[in-house]
Amino acid sequence: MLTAQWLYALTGCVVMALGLRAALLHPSLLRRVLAINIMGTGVFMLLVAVAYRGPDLAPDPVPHALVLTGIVVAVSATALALALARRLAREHADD
Amino acid sequence: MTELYALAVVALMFSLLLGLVRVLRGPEEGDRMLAVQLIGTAGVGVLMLLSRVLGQPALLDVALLLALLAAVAAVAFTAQPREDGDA
Amino acid sequence: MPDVLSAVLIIMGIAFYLAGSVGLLRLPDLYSRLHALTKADNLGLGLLTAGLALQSPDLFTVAKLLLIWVAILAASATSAHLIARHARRRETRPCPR
Amino acid sequence: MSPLSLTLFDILLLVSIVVLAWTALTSADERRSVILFMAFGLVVALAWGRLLAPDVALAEAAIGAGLSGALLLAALRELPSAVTASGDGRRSHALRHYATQGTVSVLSVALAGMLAWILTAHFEGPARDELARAVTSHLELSGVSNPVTAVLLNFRGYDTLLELAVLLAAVLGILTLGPGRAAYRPSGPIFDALTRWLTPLLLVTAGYLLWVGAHAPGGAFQAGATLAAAGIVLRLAGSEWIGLPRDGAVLRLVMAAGVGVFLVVGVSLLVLGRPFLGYPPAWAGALILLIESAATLAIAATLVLAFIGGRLPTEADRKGDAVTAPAAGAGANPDPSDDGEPRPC
Repeated sequence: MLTAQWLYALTGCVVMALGLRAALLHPSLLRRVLAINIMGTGVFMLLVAVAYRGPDLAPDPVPHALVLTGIVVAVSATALALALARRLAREHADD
Repeated sequence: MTELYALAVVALMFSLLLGLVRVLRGPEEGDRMLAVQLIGTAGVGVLMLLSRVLGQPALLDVALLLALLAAVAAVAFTAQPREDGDA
Repeated sequence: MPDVLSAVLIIMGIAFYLAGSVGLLRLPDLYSRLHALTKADNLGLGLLTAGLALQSPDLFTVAKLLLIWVAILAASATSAHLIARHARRRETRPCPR
Repeated sequence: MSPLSLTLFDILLLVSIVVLAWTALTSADERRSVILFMAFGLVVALAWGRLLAPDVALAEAAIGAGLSGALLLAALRELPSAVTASGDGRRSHALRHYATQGTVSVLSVALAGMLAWILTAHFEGPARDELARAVTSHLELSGVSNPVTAVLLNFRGYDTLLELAVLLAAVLGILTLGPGRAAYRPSGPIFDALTRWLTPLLLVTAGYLLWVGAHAPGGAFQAGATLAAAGIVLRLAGSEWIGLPRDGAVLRLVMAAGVGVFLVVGVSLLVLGRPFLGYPPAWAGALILLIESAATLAIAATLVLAFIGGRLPTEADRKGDAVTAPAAGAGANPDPSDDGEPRPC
């Protein structure tokens, strides 16, 4: 077992839990979007840590491909969520 | 030489961590942004050294991208949207 | 010989980085921090770049390293200007002394 | 490389990641949270580099350092009143509030613990690398020599096609929600000067990443994100159209180009009697480059429109504006810093 792999995977778990907790508890929409992003980063870190196979071996490319597209999809989802929040704010302002 | 690079990476990471203290302490928003700038510059240095330590030339491209986009955070932070009166 | 030279350059670069970070922590107000940081930092990265460039396998890598340094110089000058202007608009006064 | 100093580096890096995540989520001020989140993105990019994932690090550098922060800061400006998920009736009993908080915290910790336990079992068991070995042994047939690009565009082409469709769906959702944000005020001569050489450099870098993706870290997603970053730099400098096609039909065509070209290639192969997206090895490299070029443009357009947060102003909107807008340049770059007495430190 590699120390680095373990350290990063464990941190991924911690960051995911922090993000999940905040996403469920925070009332503010913007903070929730931010929390979901942080949670996603935790999951990405877990995947990249699983892909790591030490300094001398090439890492597993499949999780890397997953995370790579995941990052781009996450930022578009974030933008969609923020656009929805903005629309919500506009609707509230009209009342 | 590799040993020196490794020590340098640790020292740079430490420098980044010092910058982090300023991000957390503020007190002004400008102070925090300034510290984010430091984290970016230190991060570029870390990537340049890691590229050598780990034998990954591609990390130099990552450093280049971070360097090119280093100003974006500060600009986004200070940019003002046009108001209705603006052309 | 190039090994010794680049080792010296890298160590000096790291020293400047650390000086910049300490300055960021110790100096009294935003404006003096700006000053300390941008100078120490850019010099630090510059020396680091020079040290690594001496060890580079090919010219393309050297060019990339130089480009990184120039980009950071420009970015940090711009950011420092914008942050200072922002702080002035928000009416943060420099510390006397 | 001594493992000790590398472990020390790992610990410093991971401490800063956890501290930044925690403070970004708990700080009292939302704007401060966003600044902390930007720092978080920077540090996470270093972690990807450290774990030998330069492909991921490139995407994170373009998106974490450029897009997300700028996007969240722009959104923050429009959501000042802390828009909440469930309206105003939130101030319920303190007791119930603490009970909810306690339960959610305990469940989150339990989930993290369970994951860590599963991972420990996974790491202690024999190495499971069938997939990685399958990729390595078939790499020659994929048409590219970067394994990540091979997985994305060849071995798991279906997934990437669907991911591009998800991007398209997200941007269509954003476009239906109304007009985008107003453009920015010109930010002054210094950033203009920077923009003038930064934008072409970013374009060249995007092209380089697209090209190099065949045999080294890079590819459509990284190139698209870099291209989008160039658009955001232009937008922040005060440009409104940032080089997007003004013709709505052309813009829609660019947005759909990634999915479109992917589908056309796939269906053409079906017609030629091969499996869907089963490239003939001799043609694989060229077909992948074709799909990636289209995908780069589509991803860049999607991300830029996502940053703008809605459709671009139409001619009708502009006519409406023209009535209220005074002479051009009247409000350009005012500098209110000259008046007003600064506050002491």
